[in-house]
Formats: sequence, C-alpha cells, structure tokens
Amino acid sequence: MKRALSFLLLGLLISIFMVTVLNVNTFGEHDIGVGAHYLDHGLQEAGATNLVTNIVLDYRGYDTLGEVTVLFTATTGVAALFWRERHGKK
Amino acid sequence: MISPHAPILMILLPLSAAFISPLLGLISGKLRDIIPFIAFLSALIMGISMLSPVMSGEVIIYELANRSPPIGITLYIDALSLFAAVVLLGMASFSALYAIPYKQGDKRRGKFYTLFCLQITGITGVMLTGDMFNLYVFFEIMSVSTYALVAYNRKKDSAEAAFKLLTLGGVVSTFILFGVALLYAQYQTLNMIDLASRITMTSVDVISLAFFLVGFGFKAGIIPLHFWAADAYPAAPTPTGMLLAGSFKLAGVYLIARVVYMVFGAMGATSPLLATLGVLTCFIGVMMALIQHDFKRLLSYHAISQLGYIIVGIGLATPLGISGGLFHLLNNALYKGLLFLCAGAVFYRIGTWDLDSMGGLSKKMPFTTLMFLIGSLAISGVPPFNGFVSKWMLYVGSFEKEYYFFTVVLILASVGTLSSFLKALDSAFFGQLKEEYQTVKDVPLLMKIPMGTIAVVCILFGVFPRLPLTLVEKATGAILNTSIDVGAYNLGINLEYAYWSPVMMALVFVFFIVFVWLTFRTGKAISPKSKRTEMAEDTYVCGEEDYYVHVGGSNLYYGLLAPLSRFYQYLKSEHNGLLQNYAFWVVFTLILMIAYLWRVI
Amino acid sequence: MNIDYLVVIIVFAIGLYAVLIKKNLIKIIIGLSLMEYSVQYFLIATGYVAGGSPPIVDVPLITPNTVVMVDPLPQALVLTSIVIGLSVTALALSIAIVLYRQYGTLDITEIRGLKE
Amino acid sequence: MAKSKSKTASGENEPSIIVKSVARIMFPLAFTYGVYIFVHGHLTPGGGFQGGTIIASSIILIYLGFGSLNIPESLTTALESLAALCFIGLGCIGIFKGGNFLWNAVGLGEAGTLLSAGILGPIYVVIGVKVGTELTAIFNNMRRKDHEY
Repeated sequence: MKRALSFLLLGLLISIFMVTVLNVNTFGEHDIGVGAHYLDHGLQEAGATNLVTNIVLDYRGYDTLGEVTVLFTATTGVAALFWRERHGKK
Repeated sequence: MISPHAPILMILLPLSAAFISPLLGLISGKLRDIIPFIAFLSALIMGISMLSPVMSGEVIIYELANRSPPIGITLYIDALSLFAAVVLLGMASFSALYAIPYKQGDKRRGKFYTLFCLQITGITGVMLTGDMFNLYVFFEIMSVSTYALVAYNRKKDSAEAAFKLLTLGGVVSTFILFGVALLYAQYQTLNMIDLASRITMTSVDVISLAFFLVGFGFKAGIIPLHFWAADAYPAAPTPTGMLLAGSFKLAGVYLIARVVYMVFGAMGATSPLLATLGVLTCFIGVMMALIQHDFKRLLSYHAISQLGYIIVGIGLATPLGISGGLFHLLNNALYKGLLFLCAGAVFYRIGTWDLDSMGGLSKKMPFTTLMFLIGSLAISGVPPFNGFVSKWMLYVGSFEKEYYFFTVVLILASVGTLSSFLKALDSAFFGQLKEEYQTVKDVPLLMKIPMGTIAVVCILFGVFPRLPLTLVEKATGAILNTSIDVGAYNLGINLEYAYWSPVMMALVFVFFIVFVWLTFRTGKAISPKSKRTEMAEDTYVCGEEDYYVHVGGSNLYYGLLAPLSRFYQYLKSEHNGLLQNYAFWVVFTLILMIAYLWRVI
Repeated sequence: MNIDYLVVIIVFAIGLYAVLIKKNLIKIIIGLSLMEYSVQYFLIATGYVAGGSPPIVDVPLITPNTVVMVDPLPQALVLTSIVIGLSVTALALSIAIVLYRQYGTLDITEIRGLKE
Repeated sequence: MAKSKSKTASGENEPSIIVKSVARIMFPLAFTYGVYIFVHGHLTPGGGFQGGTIIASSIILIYLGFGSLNIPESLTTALESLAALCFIGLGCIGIFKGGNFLWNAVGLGEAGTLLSAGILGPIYVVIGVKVGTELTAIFNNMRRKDHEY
C-alpha cells in the first residue's frame, strides 16, 4: 500500500521537476552574473591563476572553513563510534 | 567598547574550542572539560556586547575576507539573528556546565565535547550568516554533528535513531542544496539581501521555496516531519538532548522566519499553511505524549507539541502572533531545558528512564522535584510562570485573527500538557518510594546551578515579561520590516474581552501557596504508617492497609484514553519505526507544499 | 524545454527511489549519495557557458577577458558540497556498521526498535 | 569479537608479492604527488582536498600491501586539530593587519609563481595535511575489528 503510494509520489515529483527544473534557464547560454567578477578581477585581487582556488579560499574562504569543519565533525563522529580503550592509555 | 570582530568571534570561539579540546585532552582531562563552557560563555558575551547597537535598529554586516556582499560572504546580524544566537548560546552554556559532572565517568567524553562545540558552532553559524550557500554549509555542520551525537551512546536505540535521522536528514539536506542551486541558476547570486530584492516567485522559485520549507520544517519537527525527533532526543546524551529539544528548533524556526519570510517574502502565502501545520503538531504531539511511559520520550513528544505553538505564532503573521511565537521559543528553550536536565538528574541517580519503575523520589531528591515542578507548571502554561505569558499572547493572537478553532485547540493542548506532566510527576516523584531507591541522593552542586538558574529565569520572565519582550519586539520588527511595539497591544493584558496582570497573578499564586501550606500545617496529614481507625469508613483498595497505591505511568489516564483507541491505533500505525514510512511522509510533505504554493502564488 | 537537465532529474529520482523503497542500509546510503550527486551535476551544469574553457588562466600574460571561461563559482560550490557529501557518507557507513553489530542485519525493516 | 584477536593487525590474507612490491614503489610516488597537488593548488587544477585524498590513498595503499597499519590515534587527532587551528590562525592574520577575518593581507607576488597568492598557498597546504590525516583516521577507525560495546 505505502509502497505503491511511494511510487506514485515519485512519479508526481518527477513530473513536477519536468515542468520546472528543465525550464530553469537555457543550458550554456545564460548570463553568468556574479561569476563574471571572479573571471575579470580574480587574478588581480586574489592572485591565484586557478580562479576556482580564488573563490574557494579567498572570496568564499569561510565556506571552506565550514567544509573542513564538516569533515572534522565526521572524523570525530567516526572516532567516537569506534573508540575503544587502549591498554594503559587514558 | 564592542569589537568590530564580535560577529565572527561568536562563531570562531566555539569552533576553536572544538579544535583545542582534543589537543588539551592529550594533556589534561579536567582542563578539556571546562573548555566548551568557557567558549560558549565568551561567545555569549560577544553576542551581548552587540545587543545595544542592534537593538537600536542597526544592522551589522560583517564582510568576510573584506569582499563586498554579492561577491563575498557576509555575516548579517539584525535583531532576529542576534536574539536567536544569544538564546542558543545562553542555553548551551548551561548545558555545558551541566555536562561536566554528568559526563564525568565517560571515558570517551573528549569526543563528546568536541562534537558538542561543533554543533553549537553550526547552529550559531546558521543564525548569523547572510549567504545562502554558507547557510547550507553550516546547516551541514549542525546536522552532521547532531547525527554523531545521537549515535554517540552506540546502544541499539541510539544507532537506530541516528541512522533514521541521518537518512531523512540527508534527503532534506539535499533538498536544501537543490533549493540553493535553483536560486543560483536563476539569479546567479547567493547573497540573501541581493536575492530578496530579485526573487519574483516564478514556478521554479516555488519549488525552491517548498524545498526550504520541508528542510527547515524537518529541523524544527513540524508534524509529518517529526518522526525523527521522538527517537533522537532520548537517544542523545542528556546535555545534547536538552539542546535538541529546546534550542535546536530555534534554528529551524529561525530559518523559516529568515529564509521563507525575509528572503522569499512569502509570508502571506505560507503563513496559513504554517499555522495549520502548527496546530496539528501541537495537538498530535500532546496526544502521543499522553500514552508514553518512558521519561525522555514523554518529554520529546512535549517538545514536538511545544513547537506547534511556536509555528502557530509564526504562522499567524501578526505582530502579536510572531512575538508570541518568538517569546514562546525563548520560554520553551528555558523550561524544556530545565525538564530535560531534571530527567537527566533522575537518570544520573537511578539509571532508568522508565516511569513505571520510578516512584517517591521527592523524598530523596527534593531539589530536583521542585525544579521539575516549576518546569512542568511553566510548560503547561500556568501563571505566573513564563509559559503562560507566551501562550496567552498566542491565544489572543489567534483569537484576534479570528482563528477561533486554533485558540480552542491550543488551550486543549495546554490541558493535555498539564495532565501528562501530572502523570510524570506522580509516577516519578510522588507516591511510594521503591525499596531499591532508598540510598538515592540529590544531584551534585554543579548540576544544581544550571537547573536553579533556569528555574529562576522561568519565574522572572513570567512575572516581569516586559524584560525579554523588548528583545522579542525588535526581532519581530526585523521579520515584519517595521518597528513594532507589542506594548501597543498591551501584551493582550488589557483588552475589552480579556484582562490579566502578571504581577497580580504572581501574588495570587503566592497567596495560594501560603494558604495551602498553612492548611497543611494546621491540619494533620495522614501518613501511610498511621492507623486510619478513626475514619468513619475505610475504603478498601487492595493490599495491606498501610500502603499508598501507586499508579504507574502507563495507565493513569486509562479511562480518558480508552474511548480514543481507534485514533490511537492510527497514530501508532504511523509511528511504526519504519524508515520508508517516514521518508514517504517527507516526500509527501514536499509535494503537498508544492501543490499548495502553486495554488496560492 | 531544455533537455540537458534531464539527467539531474533521473539521478535524483533514482536516489530518492532507493531511500523510499530499498531495504538494505547500504543501498539507502548509495541512494543518499546519488541524490547529492544529482544536485552537484545541476550546479555544474548551471555554470556552463557554451564553448567555455576551464577557469584557469594558463599564461599570466593573457588577460582573462580574451578567453571565454565557464562560471567558476558553481565549481567552487560543488567542491565544497562533494566534501560534505563524503563526510555524511562516512558517518552513515559507520553508523551502519554499528547497527549491523547490534542487530545482526542490514535490513531496515527489521531495525524497528523505536516506535510509537 | 574476541575470537579474531590473534589476526587483528595482520589481516586474514597475506597480500601477494606483486601487491607488496607495487605498494612499495607506488607509495612514495603517490605521497609526493599528493603533496605536489596541494602545494600547487592555486596554480593548477587541484588543491588541498584533492591532494589530501591522494595522500590518504597512498597510506591506504600501504595497508593493502602490508596488511598492517599502526597509526596512533593521538597522532592523527593532534595533526588534524593543529591543522585546523593553523587555518583559523592564517585567517586571523587579516584581523591583525586591520581587516576582517580571512582577509588576504599578505602581499601578492608575481602571478603564476608559487608564492603568488598570499595566504592562499599556506591555507591549501594546511587543508591538504588536514584532509590527508582525517581520511586516514576515518579509514583507520573503520578497519578495526575489535570494537568495544
């Protein structure tokens, strides 16, 4: 029962996406907005020839700090789950 | 006086604490244990230092890496975000203080403190950010640390709750990322202020808005998305469970207010839906709480139910309603925290969560009992405690908006709350003391301090509600983008159809306490050991005559609930522990939201 | 109508299908990752500019304006979201290991200790 | 859980000589390549995450080849925390120089050279170390068989 309903929902969602997401913009032929600034001024302002690096570390460096933190969180979580007492430690 | 870097320090202090505490743990365990408390407290001080400029209407925009807004990331601090962050950090400080004795015997506690700091960092980051993608990143810090904390005990139920939360949370995070991506694809910008000025509510925007509504509603725990909450709050370690139940939904509600109302400007379209879902949440949460016999699970369903009030308040979309909702958010964080800390204190001493196996603990743990009593009176909305003020604002707010049915349901839910807390009080603290708990002692001082402080604040906010309400007013003003004076509504204090005064209420309450106490002193209480031969007729209950009959938690309201068994059968069949069912409801809500929004916009 | 984004919808639906219907923990985790990837495809695709080259300035002497480059911002966002997806997957797998140890099964329909 | 105690560290199957020799040859190459990737993250495609992943896979290669890996947990914990603190510290340079957090305050060099991008290069090095140790730590934790419950 729920299984059949789930398929129904999935079908509905796909059809909703079909009429909206496919029309979001024209693939490859739209304005690039904020991105233009990074292309035009990135090298002069931040100094790296890899413009993606300019964004990742300079313009949006705070995101990267967050991203590193997420990975750290996952590591700590995994360590907490698999922690065991070592002989003579702690 | 205030540092220009206070906004970023509010995030960096808990974050650095998360990185310093494992290093300190290699040297000294004692030092590491107090690091989270110090970090949260100093972050809180940073937040308070910004209060005066922000409350006078200034909006602080902190440009990270000195890049101006549409290009770089900004922190955006107005009254709403500062209000949420200060409440969160305050509760986090209490929780960190409580955790020091509570986690003492745990050998893995270093990991716990690290995850704890990261969780607070994530929530604070979500509240202060002014950038959509950055919101997603910090949302994930918050979520991932929560998954890890829920799984932390690595028992059967915590692993199960964590996996279900992770799966549903993962789906929901993807929704949020998709929502951000859809916004970027259309407007090529991620800055919230920039987006707010550009969004035109195309059909793609509606999809994006539905994604956000489901995502934030899930974090808050609105009704068809609440299934994880009742599993996860009890499974997490108590200091976290307290924050999850009280302050964690701050993030969800804050994000609804921030993104849905302020970025999308969809207040008119979404608010009736939110109010309806809020009333449903409120009602079903209480109904489920009535049949629980696990202490923490009971509190969890109440946490869900209290969230309903907040969502109703936000969904009323009137100044009085929103400030009632936000004030209830603050109050809920306080007394829910207090109740969880009391439950934790009981568990700390007797080692079980089952209400049926408790009893008579008031003789051995008087302080905890008093705290629990205050907490349950506050949550049930009994004057003069803080819960009443915000609930009153919501009653009046919904009444004024002519949602009369909602007012009735909200009041009924309050009654349900009170009765289920009577049950918890009766089974855990009153009645006959069990043999095995004869040696139980009250909790250590370090646990009493946060409990006592929160209780005092609960009473203070109930008797003098103007104090916190000035803050709440400004936050409401930020949402509605006008300057609001709820005082104009007189708190609903003196309307033509209703009247109350907090101080009068407090006096009446004190008078009755004194009256009851005097009666109790002058009269002769019948103790269980006394022979009751003088009485005219003896009622035979069962067993030996010098025993109280202790009614277990499971069947106190049997008579009330038995006629509703059909309804409960359905509720139980939905809360069946099956992940696919929960996921079904998430997708169902998404489609419901899309359909609704398409109709409205 | 813009058929290029179709793959996003298909991958997203497959991922959601795995979460909604599949019973094996590992398959559910794969489904989660698939959903994440589909959004990443979408982000990358929105940044594409017809005929664009990777956003790396090859020789510093050439001013960036002379070459058509794709939007670098979605690439940076995807880099971030990939790492986040990896973290979630790592944690999910660890919890699945713990669950398997506790319940002795990977079937989610048998892991139903918490209800009502 | 106790019954597998005798074979915990060395794994069930002894790796073949081919795997062993390949691991021995590939490890230094892969490790160096990972370092190269994150040191040149601001000049060429790649960066801290990619480099860190390659470093972690080179360490996993050692485990595959020799069947044992003894990395003390305190070492990985200390390294990843220190690396994260260095990231925050590098960001704070901006604050001390009078700007905001993460401001690239160090002067930019000539474009295309190794020291051209101010604090970006050091940050990628820090991220590379951090990601490398973190992925190693995750692998190291998951591979163990004798957990306590």
